[in-house]
Amino acid sequence: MSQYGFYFDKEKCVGCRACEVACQVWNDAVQTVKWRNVSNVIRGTYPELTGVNASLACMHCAESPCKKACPRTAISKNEDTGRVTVDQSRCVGCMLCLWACPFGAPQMGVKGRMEKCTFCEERPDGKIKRACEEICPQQAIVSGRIEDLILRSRQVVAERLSYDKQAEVILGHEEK
Amino acid sequence: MDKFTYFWSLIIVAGTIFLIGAYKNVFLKIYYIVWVNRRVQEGNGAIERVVTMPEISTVISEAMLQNRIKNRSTFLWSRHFLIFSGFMVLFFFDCVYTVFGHYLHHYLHYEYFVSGPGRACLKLCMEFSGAVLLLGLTAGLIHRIIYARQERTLIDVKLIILLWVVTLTGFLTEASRLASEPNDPFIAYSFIAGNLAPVLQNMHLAGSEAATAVWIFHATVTVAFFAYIPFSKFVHIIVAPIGRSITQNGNYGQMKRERITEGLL
Amino acid sequence: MPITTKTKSIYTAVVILVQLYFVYAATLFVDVHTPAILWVIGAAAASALGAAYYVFVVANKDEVGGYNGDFSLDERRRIG
Amino acid sequence: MAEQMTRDVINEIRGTKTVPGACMICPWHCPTENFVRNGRVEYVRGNEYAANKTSRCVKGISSIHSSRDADRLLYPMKRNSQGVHERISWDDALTQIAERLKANKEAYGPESLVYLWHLDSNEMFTHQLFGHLYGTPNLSGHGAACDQDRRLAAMATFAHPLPVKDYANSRFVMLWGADPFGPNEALHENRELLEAMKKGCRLVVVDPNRSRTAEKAHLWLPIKPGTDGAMALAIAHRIIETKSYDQAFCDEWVHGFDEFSSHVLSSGFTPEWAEGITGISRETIIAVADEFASTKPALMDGLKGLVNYTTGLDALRTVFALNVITCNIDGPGNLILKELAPIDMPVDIPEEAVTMSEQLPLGPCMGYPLSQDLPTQLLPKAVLDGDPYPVKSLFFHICNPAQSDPNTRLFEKMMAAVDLSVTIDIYMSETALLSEFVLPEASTYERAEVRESLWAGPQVVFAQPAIEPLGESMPLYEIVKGLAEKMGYGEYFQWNSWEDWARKQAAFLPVSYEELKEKGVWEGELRYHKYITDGVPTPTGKFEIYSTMFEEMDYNPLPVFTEEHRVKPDAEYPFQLINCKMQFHCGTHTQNNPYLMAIAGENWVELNTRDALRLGIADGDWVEVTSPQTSAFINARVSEAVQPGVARVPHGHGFGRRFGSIAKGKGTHINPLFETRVNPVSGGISFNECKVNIRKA
Repeated sequence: MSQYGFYFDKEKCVGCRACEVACQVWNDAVQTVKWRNVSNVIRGTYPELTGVNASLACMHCAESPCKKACPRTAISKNEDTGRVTVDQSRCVGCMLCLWACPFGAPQMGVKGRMEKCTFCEERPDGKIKRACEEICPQQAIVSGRIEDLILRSRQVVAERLSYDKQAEVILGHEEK
Repeated sequence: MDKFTYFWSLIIVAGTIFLIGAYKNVFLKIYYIVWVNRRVQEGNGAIERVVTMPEISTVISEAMLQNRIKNRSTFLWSRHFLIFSGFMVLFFFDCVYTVFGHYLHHYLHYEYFVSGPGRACLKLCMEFSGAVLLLGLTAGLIHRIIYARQERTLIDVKLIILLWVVTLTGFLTEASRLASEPNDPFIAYSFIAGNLAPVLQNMHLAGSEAATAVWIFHATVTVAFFAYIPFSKFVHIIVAPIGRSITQNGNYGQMKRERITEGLL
Repeated sequence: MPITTKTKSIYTAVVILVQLYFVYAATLFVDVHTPAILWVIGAAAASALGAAYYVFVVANKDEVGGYNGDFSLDERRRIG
Repeated sequence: MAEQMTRDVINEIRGTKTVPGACMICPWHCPTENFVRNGRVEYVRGNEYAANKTSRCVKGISSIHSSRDADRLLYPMKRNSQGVHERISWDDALTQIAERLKANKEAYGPESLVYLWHLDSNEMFTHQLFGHLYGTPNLSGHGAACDQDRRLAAMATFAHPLPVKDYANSRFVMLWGADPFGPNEALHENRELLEAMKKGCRLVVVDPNRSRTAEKAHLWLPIKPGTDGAMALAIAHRIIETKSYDQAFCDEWVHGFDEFSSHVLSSGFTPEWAEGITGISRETIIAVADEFASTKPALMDGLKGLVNYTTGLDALRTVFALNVITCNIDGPGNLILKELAPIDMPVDIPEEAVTMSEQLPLGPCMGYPLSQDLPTQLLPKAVLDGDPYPVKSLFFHICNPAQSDPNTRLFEKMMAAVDLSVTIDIYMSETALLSEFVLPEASTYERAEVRESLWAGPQVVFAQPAIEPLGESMPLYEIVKGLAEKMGYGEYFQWNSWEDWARKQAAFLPVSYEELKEKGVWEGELRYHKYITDGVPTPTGKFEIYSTMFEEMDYNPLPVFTEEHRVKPDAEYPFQLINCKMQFHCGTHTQNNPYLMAIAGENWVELNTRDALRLGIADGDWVEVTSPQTSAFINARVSEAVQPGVARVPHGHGFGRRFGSIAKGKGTHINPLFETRVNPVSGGISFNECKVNIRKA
């Protein structure tokens, strides 16, 4: 029993949307339905602007709100990998999962049933990268076991401490 | 125990089962979702959305025409559309008939729906919509049995069978009633059951006992069907309009993602 | 425990009100002075008990029990 | 046992076979891997042996559609007398083209052929056929619309056409009008830059608008459009004034340092002077100059944002001079003078068969002796006037000047007038519609290629055909072979399969052919400070910040800042129209791609919120953009990322197309708005020298 997830580095993402298309190409999804979405936000007035990109897909939450919100129990969570998937033959397309999801991850497919990131079901976990992760030109997306990802983000912060004098720019996992 | 005692006892039990199912599969879910969204909001997550009415064009394309099912297959869409339109129209006229034909005349005095032209009109409409429903259901049932393996749709076949039996016994009930009451003034409007009645008479199945037996059977399966709705795929009748209106055909997800991105600023 | 006893009680009350209404409607068809009405009342009483039992006891397992209060923080951490 | 490569894992999952390839969406030509099953490309990604690893940009991954696109050109076509293109056989097409070419050569000389390309795949074959055998000097890429000024500035300073960047070891990076993150240029460079920034490298971006790169920068300098040259000179002034340049390096390796420094100091290029021109405060300029001079290794580079102005050439020369005087050249973390891999020509042409034209290329003849590529925007005039010499045959290989060059109308006139026009493309482009012959080329998934790629060290990409060509389309090398046979040069182009010439091309590489074929890429050693051992190939043998090349041609050998050729906004046309690249599209190839069109289906004009408010324009409004030339209708976007007074339009070319089931009728073709403004020295197109008026339609 382990939980896999995505690590996303907003400092590296340039919002090119290659992850979106890689996901569509690998999963043969329809060209308008995106399991992974990049959003770009710019705030402020010229020239004092701040902006950020975020590539968001299903987080395969430990306690999946979508799974609990589904009236048809069509959404299940794999015990071994923690991936959350939709059983297409049980789904009735009511979109309650989207209403519940804190990340807006489940997408209405063109066939009237919900689709979402399957964590690249066919790809063996830990052996190769997910499609979005593999394609990302900046390697802003990293997938792996949650414990490893937490370690990784700590390491990133630690590396940063070695040269950065401004403590407030340090982002990442804070201790609870 | 006469048939009405049985019927009302049954309705009370089935209604409760329906409400229990609605509690389990609708009320609890929505309560939970609202709660989760509020929690997320408190944790600086996505904002809770005020429920707004969906756009008319979306309602027409998604709810009325069900274009997404058309994308799957035209045959499936036509089946689903027959069932959808038949069921909704039949259900609507059934409600009208129950309220005006069976109920309100106990308090208000009118003949229009009890023995007047209103009754004839309702009968015609229900007969027609029932036929549409039966056609769609039969097509669906045959398709499911033939292509069960490819489409993995046997999962809801018992639901289809149940509704099919409900619709079929509906016609039988009316036919056996007409067979035992051949002087019904509106027999001409029952273009299916009216034609089925002589067949039953020829088969010596006419008579009030037979009619009562069929009536009771029809009542039982109908009530059972309604009790089964929240536990089955038919729950989408209740939740899909709610969920889809609130998520605005997916825009809600976009909003949440933008909100999260903003949080990363 | 997101769902409160008050909410459960309100839901159960609504269910019982619906049943009471059905009993009232049934009196149009079933003679109140015959023992047959007891069937109807019995069914209603049994259903009410059943509904209450379901809402207060059985459905507890369908409720969202151990929901993590720090949900959003935890989940948001994963995206950096 | 060697570790299992991830490509094998994917092959196991999908039952596919890996075929190495090269991406042809943009000129960076990243090495790729195509996963093929039953003649269908199932998945594509970057080559894991190469510097870009498995990554692709959004355009690259979407290009999988071009292997399946039903709108591709499938048959050779010829325009009939009614102007409609009709299918003809390959044999007929090649015979007719060859006959006309022969006749034109006899009547007007070999220089009457002009061959233009953009995505220079397999261009060696056409070089050998048209350049060496037929003898035309007019074989040219798309540089005039792209990096003409940068290439000339680099040639003048380093005698190297294309310096690349070694971000990985850099501590200070300053980019002038370059947006590597936006259109995703070299993927490995982008990744290295971001990783260097994680390790403390500083990024300074000079751009009037907040580009994707500016978004990531530590310091973004929102400069006034077209004034970069002034700021670069001011930085040079500060560095020379404070003597923070590298004296020892300048003495040994720099030609004309004294002239340069006295020129900069005496001409008054002070930060105060630049403040008034650029809108960047004096303190900021000084701070940047000091940081650049004191941080080593550092790197400065510029691209489209500079070359799109008539001031761009001198700005880039200053930028390169700054790299040179601070000793930031060809070392770790600097601009790298890329070494080329030893790739052989695909076929041997004996000395005696080579024909040389007596004429110079069109560029020098038209008064641009230093132009690196043909100034394509002047081609219509040259063809129509027959000046400097008659041009009778035009070839376009996967380039679309009808959409990409300014003054579209004149181009159309030229296409109607020219004797023979041939377009080789994978789509029925606008240029193809105007051409007499249209030859279908195989897409990158269907052809072989042995080519240099743009990693900092020597890098060879060996692409192999993954699937059969769609329809009757043929790879360029087969088209050249067929044409050569009809033209009577068939004896030189003899091969049975592409492997014959590929083997010859790869013969001098220090890697076996089999290994190269298996991996699809070879990367040599990245050597630094090559000038110490190999010397600098300039006339003086030093880095020239005082250009002898310019001096020889009577141009100013030192960079200056002059706005005499600028087009600036005025009362009637209050906006400067800036042409930017869209992140999700590249040129003409991606407009029929459903993945990309779902992301961005149309181009738009982007205005600052304050300007939009003043004009009463809301986000999504339909507006009319008028330049002194003509006007166009386009959707408006209101954004804070744009400088007030600037209207930014993503890359007109391609949008507003006429072909393709998906591309048709989408967006607005903005290029007719530009006048034919040319940099007076390099001949590059100055797209951004355009003033416009905007009103709500």
